[in-house]
Amino acid sequence: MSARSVRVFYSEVEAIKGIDLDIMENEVIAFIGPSGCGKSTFLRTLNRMNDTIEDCRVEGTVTLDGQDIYDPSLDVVMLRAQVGMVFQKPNPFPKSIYDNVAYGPKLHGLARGRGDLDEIVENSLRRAGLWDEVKDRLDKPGTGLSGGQQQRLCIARAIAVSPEVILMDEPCSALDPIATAKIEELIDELSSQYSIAIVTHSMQQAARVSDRTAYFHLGELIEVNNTEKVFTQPDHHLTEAYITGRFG
Amino acid sequence: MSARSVRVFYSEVEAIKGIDLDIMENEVIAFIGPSGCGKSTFLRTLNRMNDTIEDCRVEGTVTLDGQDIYDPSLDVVMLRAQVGMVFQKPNPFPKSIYDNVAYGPKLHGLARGRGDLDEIVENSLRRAGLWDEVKDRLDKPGTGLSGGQQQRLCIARAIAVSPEVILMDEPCSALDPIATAKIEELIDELSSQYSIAIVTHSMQQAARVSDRTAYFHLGELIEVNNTEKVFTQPDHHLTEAYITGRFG
Amino acid sequence: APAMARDTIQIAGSSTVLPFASIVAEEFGNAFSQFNTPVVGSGGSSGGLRQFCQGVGANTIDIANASRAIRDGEVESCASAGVKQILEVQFGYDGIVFASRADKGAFKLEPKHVFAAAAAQVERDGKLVANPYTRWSQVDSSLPNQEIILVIPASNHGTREVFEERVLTPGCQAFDSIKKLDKDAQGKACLDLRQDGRIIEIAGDYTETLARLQAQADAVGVFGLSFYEQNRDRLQVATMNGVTPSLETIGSGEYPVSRPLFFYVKGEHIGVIPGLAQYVEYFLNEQVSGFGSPLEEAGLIPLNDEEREQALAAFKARKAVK
Amino acid sequence: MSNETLSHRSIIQARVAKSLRKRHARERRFRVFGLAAVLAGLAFVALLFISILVRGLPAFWQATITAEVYFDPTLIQLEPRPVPREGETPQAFSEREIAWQSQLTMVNWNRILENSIIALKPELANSRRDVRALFTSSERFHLRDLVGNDPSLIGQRVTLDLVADANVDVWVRGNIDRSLPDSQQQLRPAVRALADELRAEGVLNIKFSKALFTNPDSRSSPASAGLAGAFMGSLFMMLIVIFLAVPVGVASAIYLEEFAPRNKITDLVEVNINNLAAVPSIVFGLLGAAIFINWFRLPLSAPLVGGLVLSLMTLPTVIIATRASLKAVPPSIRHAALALGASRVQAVFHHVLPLAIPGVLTGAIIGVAQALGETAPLLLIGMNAFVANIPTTPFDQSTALPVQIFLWQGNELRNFFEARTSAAIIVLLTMMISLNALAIWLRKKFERRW
Amino acid sequence: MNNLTLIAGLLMLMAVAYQIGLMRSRAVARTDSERMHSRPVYYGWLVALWCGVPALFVFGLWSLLEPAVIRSIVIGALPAELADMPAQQVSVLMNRLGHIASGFGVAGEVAPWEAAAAEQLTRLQAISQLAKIALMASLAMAGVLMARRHIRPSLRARNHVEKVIAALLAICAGVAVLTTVGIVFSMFGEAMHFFSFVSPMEFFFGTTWNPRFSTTGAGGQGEFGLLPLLWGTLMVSIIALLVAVPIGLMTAIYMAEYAPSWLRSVAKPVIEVLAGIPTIVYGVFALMVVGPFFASVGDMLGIQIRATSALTAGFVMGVMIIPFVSSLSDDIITQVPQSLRDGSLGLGATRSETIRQVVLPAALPGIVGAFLLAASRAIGETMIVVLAAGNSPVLHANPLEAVSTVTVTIVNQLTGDTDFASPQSLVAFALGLTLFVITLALNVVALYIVRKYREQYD
Ligand SMILES: Nc1ncnc2c1ncn2[C@@H]1O[C@H](COP(=O)(O)OP(=O)(O)OP(=O)(O)O)[C@@H](O)[C@H]1O
Ligand SMILES: Nc1ncnc2c1ncn2[C@@H]1O[C@H](COP(=O)(O)OP(=O)(O)OP(=O)(O)O)[C@@H](O)[C@H]1O
Ligand SMILES: [Mg+2]
Ligand SMILES: [Mg+2]
Repeated sequence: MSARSVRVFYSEVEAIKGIDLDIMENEVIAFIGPSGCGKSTFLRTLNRMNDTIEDCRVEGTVTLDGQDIYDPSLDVVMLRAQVGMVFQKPNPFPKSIYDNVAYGPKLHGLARGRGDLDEIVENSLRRAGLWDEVKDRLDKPGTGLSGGQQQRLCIARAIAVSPEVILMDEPCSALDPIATAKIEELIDELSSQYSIAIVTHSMQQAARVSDRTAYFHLGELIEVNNTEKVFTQPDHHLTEAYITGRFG
Repeated sequence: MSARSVRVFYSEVEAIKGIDLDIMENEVIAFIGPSGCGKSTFLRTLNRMNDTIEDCRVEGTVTLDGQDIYDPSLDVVMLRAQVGMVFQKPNPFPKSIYDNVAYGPKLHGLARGRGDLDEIVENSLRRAGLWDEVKDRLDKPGTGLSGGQQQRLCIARAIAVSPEVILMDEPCSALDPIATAKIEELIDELSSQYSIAIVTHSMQQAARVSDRTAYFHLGELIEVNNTEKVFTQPDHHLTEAYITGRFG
Repeated sequence: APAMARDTIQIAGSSTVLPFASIVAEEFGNAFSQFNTPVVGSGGSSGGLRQFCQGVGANTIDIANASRAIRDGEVESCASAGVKQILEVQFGYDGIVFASRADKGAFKLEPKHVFAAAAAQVERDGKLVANPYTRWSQVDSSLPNQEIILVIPASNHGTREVFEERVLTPGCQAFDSIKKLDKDAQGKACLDLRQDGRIIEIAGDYTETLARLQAQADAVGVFGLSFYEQNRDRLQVATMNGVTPSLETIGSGEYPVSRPLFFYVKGEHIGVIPGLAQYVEYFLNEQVSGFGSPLEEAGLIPLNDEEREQALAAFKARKAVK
Repeated sequence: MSNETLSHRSIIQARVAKSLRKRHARERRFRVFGLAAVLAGLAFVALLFISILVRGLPAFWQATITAEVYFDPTLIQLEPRPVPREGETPQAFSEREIAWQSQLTMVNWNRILENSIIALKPELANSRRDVRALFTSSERFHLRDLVGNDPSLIGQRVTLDLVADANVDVWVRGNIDRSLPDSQQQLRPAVRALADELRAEGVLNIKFSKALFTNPDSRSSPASAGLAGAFMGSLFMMLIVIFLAVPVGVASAIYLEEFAPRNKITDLVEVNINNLAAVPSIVFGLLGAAIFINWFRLPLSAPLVGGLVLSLMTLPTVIIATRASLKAVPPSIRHAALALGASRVQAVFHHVLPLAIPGVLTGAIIGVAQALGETAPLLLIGMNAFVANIPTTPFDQSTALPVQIFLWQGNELRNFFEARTSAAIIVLLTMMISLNALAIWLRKKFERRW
Repeated sequence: MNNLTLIAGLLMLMAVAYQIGLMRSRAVARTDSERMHSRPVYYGWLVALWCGVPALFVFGLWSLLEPAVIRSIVIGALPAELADMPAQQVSVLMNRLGHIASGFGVAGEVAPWEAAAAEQLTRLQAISQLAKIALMASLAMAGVLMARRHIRPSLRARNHVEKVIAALLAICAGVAVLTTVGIVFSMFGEAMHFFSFVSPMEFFFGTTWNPRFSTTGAGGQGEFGLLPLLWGTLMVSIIALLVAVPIGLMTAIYMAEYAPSWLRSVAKPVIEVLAGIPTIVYGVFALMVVGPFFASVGDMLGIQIRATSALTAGFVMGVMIIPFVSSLSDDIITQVPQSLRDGSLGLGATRSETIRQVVLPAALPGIVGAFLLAASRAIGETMIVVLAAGNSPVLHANPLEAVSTVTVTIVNQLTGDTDFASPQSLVAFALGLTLFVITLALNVVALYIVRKYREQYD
C-alpha cells in the first residue's frame, strides 16, 4: 500500500505534514521517532482508524492495491478487514478465547458452518503461536491470559480475517522482555505472508525485526531506508542524532 | 542517603527483593532497567510515597543523614520536605504559577512575610531555568504552561522547600526532545547542590545526565557503577544484554 | 419554663373533618387577633388520635378530629401516656351519598339493591348463590339498564364502616335466607363483597372516586355530601329509600346514611395553649357551625340547636370520656 | 506471494463484500432506534411541560372586581387606635389593643363590600345576598386590614381590585358547562346573571392575580388561596438541607474517599450509603415520625422536622456525588502535594477539595432539588396540614410546595382547583428547573479536564 | 441559661483559646532555637480543641444522665404509700410532675405532695444546670491552661489537630449508618406489634388483602396478605422498566456513541430535567393527562383501559426513570475502554456491531446494576402510584386494571380512619420493613454486580 503527500490535522494542528511512503508486500517496516512525532497518527491513517477521532482530518491519498482508501465510495469495513491492526495495550474482548478469534470471521461471514469456523480459529491461533498454550481452554475468557499471551491473541484475532497488511502500534511496550521476544519471533514468521508496519520506541527492536525503517520527526518523514542502512549510515543528521541517542 | 536490604511487597508480591544502595551527596544517579523491574517502586521507598499505596509494605532500613526514615517516630512530612519528588507526568496544581512554587514554603512556614516568599519563589524559578519565561505571568495558572515548562515548574516547586535529595521518575518521558534537553541541562546544574536520583527508560539519557547508573532487573539491583563503566564494560551479563539491546 | 412553648393550636385527624376544621380555624384566626390561626393537620382519624394520645406537652396535638368515636383501647393508651382528660365534642354529621355521572341514568336506590349489586353471594330463589348480576336492571327493574360498577371507599376510610352498617347490613336483612343464618355467618354474608372487579375500593380521597367515574361512565360512586355539592355539574345523586339526601333530610334522620363527626380536645392543654377553649366554643357557635353557617355551606350537616347547646355545656363542664 | 494465498484472499473479499449490505442496513436501523429513543425522551419532556402550562397558566389570572369602595364612617365606628399610655403595663396596653382589634373585626365589612356594587346598581339594594356572593369571603378581612393599617381611610373612597368568589371565577371563564340546568350549577341564577352583567360592563375582569404568590392557603375563601405559606415552608426546609445535609455529606464523602481504610467496615458503610440512596422516601417518613417526633419530641408540622428528614434523605445523594467528584481529581495532584510535605489532611483541604467543589456543588444542588420536590415522607410527619399562616421560623407549622399540590389536587372544588394545582406545579417546576440549570451551569463553568 | 447559649458561650471561649494558642506558639518560636513542629495556627486549634472538646463531652454525658438521676431522686422522695407504683404509672406521674413544675397544664387538682415533688424537681434541675455550667467552664479553663503549657517545638500540634479532624469526618460518615439503624429501629417495634395480631405466615404468603375497618364484629380484623400488594408493586415496576429500559438504554447508546456534540449538549440536560421533576407532578400528570389518554385510546380500540391503572402508573414512572437509566448507562458505556472499541472497529466491525457485540456485553453487568437500581427506585416510588394506580389490592394479571402497591398502602393505612393501635394501621410498619428489606436486597445485588464488573478493567 502507498501513501502520497498525506497530511493529518487534529482540529487545526497539523500532526502529519505531507508524507510519501510505500509499504511493500511481505515486508516488515518499522516506524521510529521521538514521542509525539506522529508515528501512531500515520499508522492509523492507513486503515482509517482516524475516522473514530472526532476532529481528525486527512489530506492526500492512501491506496491499497491501487484503490484509494479515502474514496467515499469505499467501504471502511472492507478496508479494515484487509488492513488489520494490533494495539499498544493488548485489548482482548471480554469473551472467551475462541470467541475473540472467531469474532472477525463471524462478523464478515467468512466461515461456512461451525467446522469451518473451528478451523479458522485453530489456524489463526497456530500461526500466532498460541495454540498449544490455549487449546485446552478455548472457552475461558481471553482477559485471563498473561499480557504476552493476550497480545498474541490479538494478533491471532487480526489474522483470522486474512488481512493483507497488519499494523502494529508499539505492540510490545506493555510486555516484559520474554513476551517481547516471543512477539518478535512471531512477527518474523508472519512476514512471509503479510505486510507488517510496526511502530516502536525501541531502536533495538526496530533493528531486530524490520526490513526497512522509517524515521519520523515532528510530523515529517525524515528518512526511510533499509534498516541496516538507517542504523549504520543514516542519510540525515536528525536520524543520526536520534540513533546515537543525542535526544529521545 | 542509603538503603540497606530493602524489600518491598505489594500485598504478597515481592517487587523489590533486597536492595542495598547509597546515594551520595551532590551526585546524579540513574536507575535503568526493563519495564516492571521495580525502579519506580524503589524510588518511592526513598521518600515514603509508598505509604499512599494501601497494601504496600517495606522491609529493611533506609536512612537519611543517619536517621531511619521508616522509624515510626519520624514525621513523614519532614521527610518529604527533605526528599523532594518530581513525577513522570508534569502535575502542577491548578493554581497560579506563583502559588505553585509558594505552596511548599507556605506549608512549612519557611518564609517570614510576603517579601521573603517572593524571594523564595523567584529563586526557585530561576534555578529551574523558568524565571525568564514566566516572570510576567506569575499569576497565570501553572496548567497553562507547555509540558516542558510544567515539568520545570514542578522541579521549581520541589526545590522551593530546599530538599537534600530530589527523586525524579521518568521526568522527560512525556516531553518532546527540545523540552527534554532543557530538563537534562537543568539536572546538570542542580547536581551541584542536590543529590538527584532519576529513573529513565532511555539509556542515552542515563548516559547523558548521570554520574552513576544502577541497573535493576526483576526487583533486584544487578549492578551499580560509574555511568561510563556501566555503559562500556558492564560487570554483569544481564546489564550487557540490556545495554546492547538484546531485550527491552 | 415550658420546653418550647407553643401558642398555636395544633389539630390533626380525619380528612373528612379537615375542611370544616380548617374553615373554623381560619375564621377563628381572623376573628380573634390575639390568637394565632390554628393549624389543622390531616392524617386520618387514626393518625390524629395516635398523635393525640402520644402524651401531654407542646409537641403533642391539642385536638384530634375524628369521623368516628374514640375507641376504648385508644382511651386506655391515651391514659397510659398521661392524657386523661379527653373531651369529646360532636359537632355535626357527614352525609354519605351515592352518585352517578350527570349524563347517565338516575338511580333510586334501596339498601337491598346496593347489597344485591355488591355482595359476594345473593339470594336467588331462596338460596344463596354467587352473585350473578351484571346490570342494575337485573337487580331491580326500576333501576337503569347500566353495568354494575360500584366505587366504594376502602377499608382504611371511616366511610366504609358507615357504608357497611347503614347500607349493606340493612340491605342484606331484607333477604330471608340470610336472616336465617346464625349471627357470624350472617355478618359474613352481609359484608363479603364480590371480587370480580365490579366493586372498586378507593383508598384515596373522593377526587379519585370522581376520576373513576369519569373514566368509567357506568359507575356509581360513594361520596360525601359536601363533595357532591361542589361537583353537581358532573354528578347526580341517587335517592335512598326514596329520600333525596340533603341537609334537611340527613339532619332529620330521614336519609339513613350519615355519620357523626367529632373532635377530641385534650383537657390538659386547656389554659396552657392560648385560645384552645375559645376555639372550641367558637366552633360550637351557631354562627359558625349552625344552620346558615359557613360550615353548612361547605357541606356539614349541623346539629340542631339543642344538641349543640348540650355539646357546648358538656365541654364547658369539662366532661371527659371515661 | 503464492497464487494460493492470492485466491484465498479474493474469496474472502468476496464474502466480506456480500455481507456488507445487510450489515449496513442493520447499522442504519440501530441508529434510527437510538435517535427515536432520544426523541421520545425529548417528546415526554415537551408533552409534560405543555400540558401543565396549558392547564396552569390561566390560574395566574383570576376574576377580579374593580370597584370603588367607600369606607363609610357610619358603618365603621371605630375609636382611635390605642397608643401606650404613660405608666401603663404592657399587658394592659395589649388588652386595649386587642379590644380595639376586635372592634375593628366586628365592623360589618361585608356591607361595605356590597355597597360598592350597589352604588353602581342601586336596583340590587334588596338582593344583598347575591351581591355578597360575588366576592370571595376573605375580602372583608382585606378591607379590615386596610383600615387597620391606615385608619385615615375611613370616610374615603378608594378604587380596589377585589378577588371574586371561586365559583364566580369558574362561571365567567366557562370552566363549568354554562348550559347546565340550575340544579347542577354552583351559583344561583341571579348571581350568574349579575356576574355576566358586571363582566360585560367591565367591572369584573380577568386580571393577573398576586394572591397566588402572596397569600397562604385558604379553605374558607378558596379564591384567595395562595402558595406563600408552602413556599416559605419549602424554603426553610431547603435551608436546613443545605446547612445540614451538605456539610455532613461532604465530610462523610471526604472521610470515605480519602481517609477510611479499605476494609469490611467501610465496605459495609459503602453498601449502606448506596442502599440509603435507594430506600423509598416514604420509609424516611416513618423514620421521621418515630425518631424526630416521638423520640426527640420535636414540634409537629414544622419545617424543622421536615428539613431533618429530607436532610437524611439527601445525605446519600450528596455523599455519592461528592465521592465521585473527589475520585475524579487525579491522584497526581495528591501525590504532588504529599511529595512537597503536605499531610493528608492538608493535601485534601488545600488541593483535592477545592478541585472537587464544582462536582460537590452540582451534587448538592441536585440533592436539594430532590428534597424540594419530595412529598411522601412529609405526609407522615404532619406536614400535610392546613396552615393559614405564613411561617416565619423553621419552628412554625407549615406545609411545603409539593404537599400543597397534593392537597389542592384533592380539593373538592374541582373546577377551580384543577387549574390552581397546575399553577402550583408551574411554580414548583420553575424553582426546580432553575436549580437544575444552576447545576448545569456550574458544571459547565468549572468543568475541567486533566 | 439554656443549652443553646451554653454552646454559643463555649464556642466563644474556644475562639479565645485559639488566640491564646496562636500567641503562645509565636512567643515560643521566638525564644526557642528549635524550629516549631507545626505552624502557629495548629497550636491555636489545639488549644481551642482542648478547651472545647472535654467540656462538650461532659455536656453530652450530663444531658444523657441528668433526667434519670433527677428522676430517681424525686421518686425516692415521694411519700411512702406511693413507693410501689407500677413502672407505667411512675412515668405518667413523672410527666405530670414535669408539667406542674413547668407550669404546663395538668388535669385535676394538684395534691400537696405533688406540688412539693414538683418544687423539688425544679430545684434539682436548677442545681444540675448550675453544676453543669460550672463543670464545663472549669474543664474549658483547665484545658486551655494545660494545652498552653504544653506548647513547645516538639509538640506535634498538626498531627493532633488532624486526628481530631479525621475523627470528625468519621463521625459524619457515621450519620449515614445511624440513619439505617434509625430506620430499622423505627419500624421494627411496631412491626413486631403487628405480627402479634397477624402471623407472619399469613402476612407474607396471604393472597388476599382485605383488612376490615373494625377489629371487632363479623369477619374480624380482615386479611393482611402481602402478595397482592407485592404483585402490584412488581407489575407497576415491570411496566416502568419496560418503558424506561429500552428508551433509556438506547438514549444512552445514541448519546455516547453517535450523537454529535451539539445534540448531546442540548438533549442531555433536557432529558435530565425528567429526573428533577417532583414525583407529585408526575402523579398529577398521570391522573390528568396520561390516564384519560389511555382510557380514550382503549375506547377507540374497544378494550377496557382504566384511567388509573397499573399501565398509567407504570408508564409515567417509566418516563420518570428514563434519565436515571440513561445517565447510569451512559457512564458505564463511556467507561468501556476505547481500546475495546478500537479492537473491534480495527477488525472491520460496523459501529452497531461493535456496540452490540463488544461494548454492551462488556458493560452488561454495570448496566444490569443500573437497572436494578432503577427498579428499586420504581419499587419505592409513592406519589405517582397514590394518584395514578387506582389502589385495588387484588391479585390479577391485567395491567390495564387498577393495582395497589406497598408504598401506597403504607400511606393509606397510616393516614386512614382506623384504630391506631390495631393491625390495620400497624401493618404499615410491617410493610415499610418489608420494603426496606426488598430494596436492600436489590441494592446489595446491584452493588455486587457493579463491583465485580469494575474489577475487570482495573
Ligand atoms: N486525538 C488527538 N487529538 C489532538 N491531537 C492529537 C491526538 N492524538 C495525537 N495528537 C497529537 O498529534 C501529534 C502526534 O501524535 P502521535 O500519537 O501520532 O505521536 P506518536 O509518534 O505516536 O507518539 P508516541 O511515541 O508518544 O506514541 C502529537 O503532537 C499529539 O499531541
Ligand atoms: N500499586 C501496585 N500494586 C501492586 N503491584 C504493583 C503496584 N505498582 C507496581 N506494582 C508491581 O511492582 C512491580 C514493579 O513496578 P514498578 O512500577 O516499580 O516498575 P518500573 O520499573 O517503574 O516499571 P516502568 O518502567 O514500567 O515504570 C511490577 O511488577 C508492578 O506490576
Ligand atoms: Mg504512539
Ligand atoms: Mg515506573
